[in-house]
Amino acid sequence: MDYTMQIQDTAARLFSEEKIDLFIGYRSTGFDNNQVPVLIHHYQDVEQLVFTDKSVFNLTNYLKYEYTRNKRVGLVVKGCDSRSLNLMLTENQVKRENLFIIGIACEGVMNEQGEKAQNCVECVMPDAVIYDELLGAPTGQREYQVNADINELAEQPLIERGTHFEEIFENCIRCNACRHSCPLCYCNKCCIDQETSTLYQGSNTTSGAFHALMTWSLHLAGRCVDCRNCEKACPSHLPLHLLHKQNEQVIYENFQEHLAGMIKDDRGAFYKYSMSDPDDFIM
Amino acid sequence: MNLTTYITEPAGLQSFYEAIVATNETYAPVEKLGKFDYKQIKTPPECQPDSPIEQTMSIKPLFFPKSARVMKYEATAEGTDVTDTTEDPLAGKRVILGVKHCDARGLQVLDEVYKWDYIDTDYQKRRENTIIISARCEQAATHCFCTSLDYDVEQSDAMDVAVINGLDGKVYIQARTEKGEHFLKENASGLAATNGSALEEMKKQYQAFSGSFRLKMDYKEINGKMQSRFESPAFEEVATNCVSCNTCAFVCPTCHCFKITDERIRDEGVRYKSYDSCNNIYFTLMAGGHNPRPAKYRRWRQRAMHKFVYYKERFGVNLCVGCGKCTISCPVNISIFEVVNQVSNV
Amino acid sequence: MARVGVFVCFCGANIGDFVDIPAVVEETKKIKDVKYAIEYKYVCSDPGQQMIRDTIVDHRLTSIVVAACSPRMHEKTFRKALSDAGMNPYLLEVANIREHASWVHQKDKEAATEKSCDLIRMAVAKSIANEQLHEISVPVTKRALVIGGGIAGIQAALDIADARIPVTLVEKSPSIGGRMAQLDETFPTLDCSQCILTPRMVDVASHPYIELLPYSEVTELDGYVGNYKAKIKKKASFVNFDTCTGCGTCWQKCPVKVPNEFNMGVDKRKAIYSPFPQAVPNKPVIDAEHCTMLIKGKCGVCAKVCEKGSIDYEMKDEMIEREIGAVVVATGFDLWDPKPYEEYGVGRFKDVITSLEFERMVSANGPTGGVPVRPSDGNVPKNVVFIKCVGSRDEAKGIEYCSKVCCMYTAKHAILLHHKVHDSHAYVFYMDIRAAGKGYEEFVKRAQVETGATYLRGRVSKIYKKGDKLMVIGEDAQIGQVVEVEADMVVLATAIYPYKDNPDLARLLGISYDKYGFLSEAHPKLRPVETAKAGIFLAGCTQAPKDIPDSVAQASATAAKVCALFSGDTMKKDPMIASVNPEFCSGCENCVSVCPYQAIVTEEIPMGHGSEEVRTVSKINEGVCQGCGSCVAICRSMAIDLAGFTDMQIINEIVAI
Amino acid sequence: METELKDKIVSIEKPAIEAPPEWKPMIMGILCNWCSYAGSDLTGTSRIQYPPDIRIIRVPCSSRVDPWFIIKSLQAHADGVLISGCHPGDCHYISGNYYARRRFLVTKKLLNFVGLHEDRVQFSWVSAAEGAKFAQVVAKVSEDIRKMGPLHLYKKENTR
Repeated sequence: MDYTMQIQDTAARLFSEEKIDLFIGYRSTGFDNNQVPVLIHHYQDVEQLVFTDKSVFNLTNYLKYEYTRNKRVGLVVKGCDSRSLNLMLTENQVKRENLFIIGIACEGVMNEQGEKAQNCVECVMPDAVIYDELLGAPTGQREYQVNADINELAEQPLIERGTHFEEIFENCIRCNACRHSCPLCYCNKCCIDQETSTLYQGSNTTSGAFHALMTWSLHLAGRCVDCRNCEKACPSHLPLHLLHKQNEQVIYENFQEHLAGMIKDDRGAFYKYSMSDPDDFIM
Repeated sequence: MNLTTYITEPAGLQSFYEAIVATNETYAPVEKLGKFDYKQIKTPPECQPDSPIEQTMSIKPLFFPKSARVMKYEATAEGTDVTDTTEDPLAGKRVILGVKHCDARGLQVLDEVYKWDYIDTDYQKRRENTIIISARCEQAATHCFCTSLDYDVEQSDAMDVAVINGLDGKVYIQARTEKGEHFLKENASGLAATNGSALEEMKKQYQAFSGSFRLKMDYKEINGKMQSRFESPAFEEVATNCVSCNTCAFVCPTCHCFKITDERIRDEGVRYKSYDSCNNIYFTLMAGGHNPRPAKYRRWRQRAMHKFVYYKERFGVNLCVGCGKCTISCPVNISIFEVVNQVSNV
Repeated sequence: MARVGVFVCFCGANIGDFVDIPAVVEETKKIKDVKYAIEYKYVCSDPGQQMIRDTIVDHRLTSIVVAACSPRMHEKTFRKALSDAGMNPYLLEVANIREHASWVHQKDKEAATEKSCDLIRMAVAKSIANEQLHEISVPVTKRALVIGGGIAGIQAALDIADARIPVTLVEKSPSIGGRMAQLDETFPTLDCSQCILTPRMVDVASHPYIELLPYSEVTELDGYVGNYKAKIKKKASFVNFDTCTGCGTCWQKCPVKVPNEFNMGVDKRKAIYSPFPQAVPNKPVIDAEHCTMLIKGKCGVCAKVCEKGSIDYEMKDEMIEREIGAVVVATGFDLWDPKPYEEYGVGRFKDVITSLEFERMVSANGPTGGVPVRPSDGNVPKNVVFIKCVGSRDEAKGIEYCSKVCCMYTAKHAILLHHKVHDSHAYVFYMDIRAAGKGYEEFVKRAQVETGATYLRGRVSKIYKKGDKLMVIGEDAQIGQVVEVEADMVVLATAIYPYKDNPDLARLLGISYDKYGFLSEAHPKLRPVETAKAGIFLAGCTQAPKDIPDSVAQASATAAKVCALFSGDTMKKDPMIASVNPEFCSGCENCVSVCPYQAIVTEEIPMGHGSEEVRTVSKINEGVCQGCGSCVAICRSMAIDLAGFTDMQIINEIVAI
Repeated sequence: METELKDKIVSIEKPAIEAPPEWKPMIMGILCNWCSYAGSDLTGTSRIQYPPDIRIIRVPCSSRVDPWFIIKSLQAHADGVLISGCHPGDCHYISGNYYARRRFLVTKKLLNFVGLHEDRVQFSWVSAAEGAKFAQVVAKVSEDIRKMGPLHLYKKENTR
């Protein structure tokens, strides 16, 4: 998967036709085969752009900043990224007319160990669902797979799961990198940053982290697109995807909803209902 | 002061460590969830002092915990009772093994701020009661640049005892402070003290180590130039990529900003002092609603200038120790090395 | 600093016997913010309330907690006491220690006492976060809009107008009257539909408080209860109603013939037409789809023959706006299309007709002059088979519900057939006879006995043609045999189906509708005429199948609702509603999608102080919000809060114990 | 037998500490104003007795219940949470309980996933006429929580 040339060409064309003010893509860091996001403002910089299976970061995260909000932006989106973009469009965070979207029919990206990332193995929609230009051959939607880690954990006795997660919450340092790198965490002020002593817990204790991460994952329930920006950003390497995938699975299995961001104007599962939702857990 | 250097074989080092673990509250880098963190260890095999530097969290939390109770309070009809939280789980005598040089230096840098103005007794107590045994790196990692800064990595006295794996296959254990000297007297009884030739070997090791750095800069020049680059447009450029995730500050061995939060149940509450970051938009938000650093580049400027200019001006040491942890942890790989270079070269 | 006063009620022995009240008061006094706590026999009594009033003043209290019975019982009483003492009534909290402690833990005084202490502690904690709230008053525009000019719409308009409230009545077709105007006689009294309806129609036209807008449609409705703004499209009639006398020369001379909708297509009307002789207003309109002058520019006969020069081919649709306070929707019904019943020969056999076609034939002003005739050859039928439940109660082919009126009108048709064709015979295939209503059962009996109609319980399985006769094969379940009836004509009692444009209209009005298209009432039992959207009411078959008396009754009910709504210059509302803090709102509009009342709108505010860039945030419409809190719980940025049940109040309660 | 044992092991929470003898469960009940709160009032007027472990909070509608009320309750003193609303279709605010139902299922499963027993958080539909049902529901929740013992996981450190 290497679309470097195509993306450079398109970006160059867009700049020369003055269709965009800004292009968001990836550039190589020059070592460890790593790539980082790059925001390009000028025609002459397009040569920096690359796109390979190391182009991991979900670039739609940059659309939430004030310096991109009212600009005409070109950007590259993979399948998962396009879904978060779709949700951002639905939730009025970006204007479609301001965007030129290069969609990728993604073949999966690599993790740090050089293997295909887990979310790519389990990816439901590798092709961009919204784009102005599509690169690669679309392979279509795939069947939903239950996350391997969730499967494993669900088998475990409650007490072990509790120990496991207690350790996870204990290791959280509450730097909030997860939420800052999430494209769907665009709130003006996160509820977790409330100052009032009774409302939210600001401490970096296990219970504080539990509180923050649970609230956060419930706010992303039915919206998370499994791009795993949060997990990659986490300096403590917490398996944050567990919380999101668990919610996603419950929602997918019980509510017959589309996965987050698959369809335009489709809001998260918590913002609609069906009369036939499961009722048997209620006395 | 006469500081001794001991020499031993790798096996001797292992038994040296074992002896320490057996008799002391010991901390060392332990792997957890794919990264290394300084945790308490009970048995020597757990000890991994040569953990890869890229994946090791800083030692800071052992002295400046991510969340510490400041006080407890209870409100009653008669008034509010405040109790100091005296019990501090980290205040006892302890030894930390396998400390990276940069981490140790970080503590030295932190000391400056903790002994200035307000004396943080908790921190002082933890510092006094801790013996730091370093393990000198054999090779620089991708983002390291400790040798390019304002301190002498080779002769650093930031640790009490330095452990150096010589290129000749021998292990050199060197006391760097008086505290370390005493500690070694008590704990390294089985090891042989060396003479001058050991210093040669250690120098060779250092030369090999310092030759392995990818990143190098002229600290004096950068520090000098940075002072006049407050208005540099480069800050704005580097800040566009930043996602304000605060990770850099939380993993940094020298960042020491914190916030105070109260948590209350019923009429009882606890006041916590927890990590915060200058990259956080709310960090400078004032009660009246004004925020002097609303834009990302202003916060980045504060961070870079504080690290390379302000702290140096005030305390005479550079706040960045060149460990590269922030760059490794950054989700978009912003390198403070590149930032300061970019800013001072514009 | 909060100064809370707590009043613990013995409620006679009701609480006093099962809860150690002095101990509760002692415990309560230990709470930080409680400045005053006292027990009293009956706090709700006059002296009890007087005590609250005095204490508020004497002890400069900032909020009050009454520990007594359920807040559903006496919250209003105590609020009144607060307000009499000059304190904001919403600074009250009630701790429910009777229903939730003393009465349910009668065998465990210790536990009930402990629980009471906790409940009081929670109420105290909540009351500290209570804010002063003020009743909301919303101005009201006193004009009602009635959509649909059938009997329901007419009745609603007349009742409202009689209360001297201006009404705008919008009717889509050229004349009001609706379905009832198409009927001949009405069950169970067999009085002539026209005779009882036309006076009402004339009343509408002449009523000083009714503005009649025929041949018009509502295209937009903005705003909220008391303050709607409706856009109404007056369709071009091409006839100047001010000068037209309704003489009828134009439609006599018009050469274009079009199937007549009013007569269910049994005969033809002209391109310029008035739907029926008693139409109100009795002015013709030109059907732009068929008029050759308007299509091809050829003809112009009507203009030539019109003495008043009222014809204006250049007329355009006109948009008018009305500010109104309430809407009554009475769009009526359509007949369900019986096409799926292929075995009945629908569409193949000309002599298989629908009930409304039959109704037009037997109507005195109908196309056949009041005599039923076979569409195939124009002969008068002798044997007529009526099939009930065509579409109704048929999950497989039709719809699940019962159309409610078919049993009755089929009985009526049997009687009318007998009246019009004395030697005829009616066969009625039925599933059940549902004749609940005053005089209804008697009426069905009359059809069976007086007119001798043969009632056969069973479904018709097939109709086939034999010569010029129709052979109807059905089952007579009572004798358990297949019967075959030779018929001249078959009349299908097709189901009542909602007016086809109902879903569009519902979307336009912002109200909900069911899977068929019937508009949904707010509550099936207790709020059957209201919709979920405040200020919009339903009358007649637009909500569910109904007969005329039910429709009229419901129409009058809507009028009562409208009159109550307009009884003051402003509406008073409970202040416990949601509000948005625009500073935190990120404009995702998820709240808009969950609000059941469409009470959330969006507005644009500057990005920052003096900034020219704008961002969109949500805003609660105070007039519409009912205070359910759905939006509050889904707002991720905590930008929305619900007065009276704020996050702070609830969390205070949670952490109080 | 084996499955029974497995179920038992699976359902033990961490840490399995013996409850002190004086321990009483604390259940936070959040009830909607129109159905369940009225139903609980009816329980009282009917003098139906139930265990005294529940503390009731009144909210306008079950849809007012943000999942973090549940989290907050469990982190404070509650050992369990009971949330009750109108039966489906009976919501005073038309659709509130449908939205709430979705959130509750996800919250319940998530809390279970991170190590809390699923019966710590329970839901019920209780109408204004179901005073007896309310008593049964409280009795059941109370019994469940008594069996499980006090909640220790993820608690705030300043406990009573």
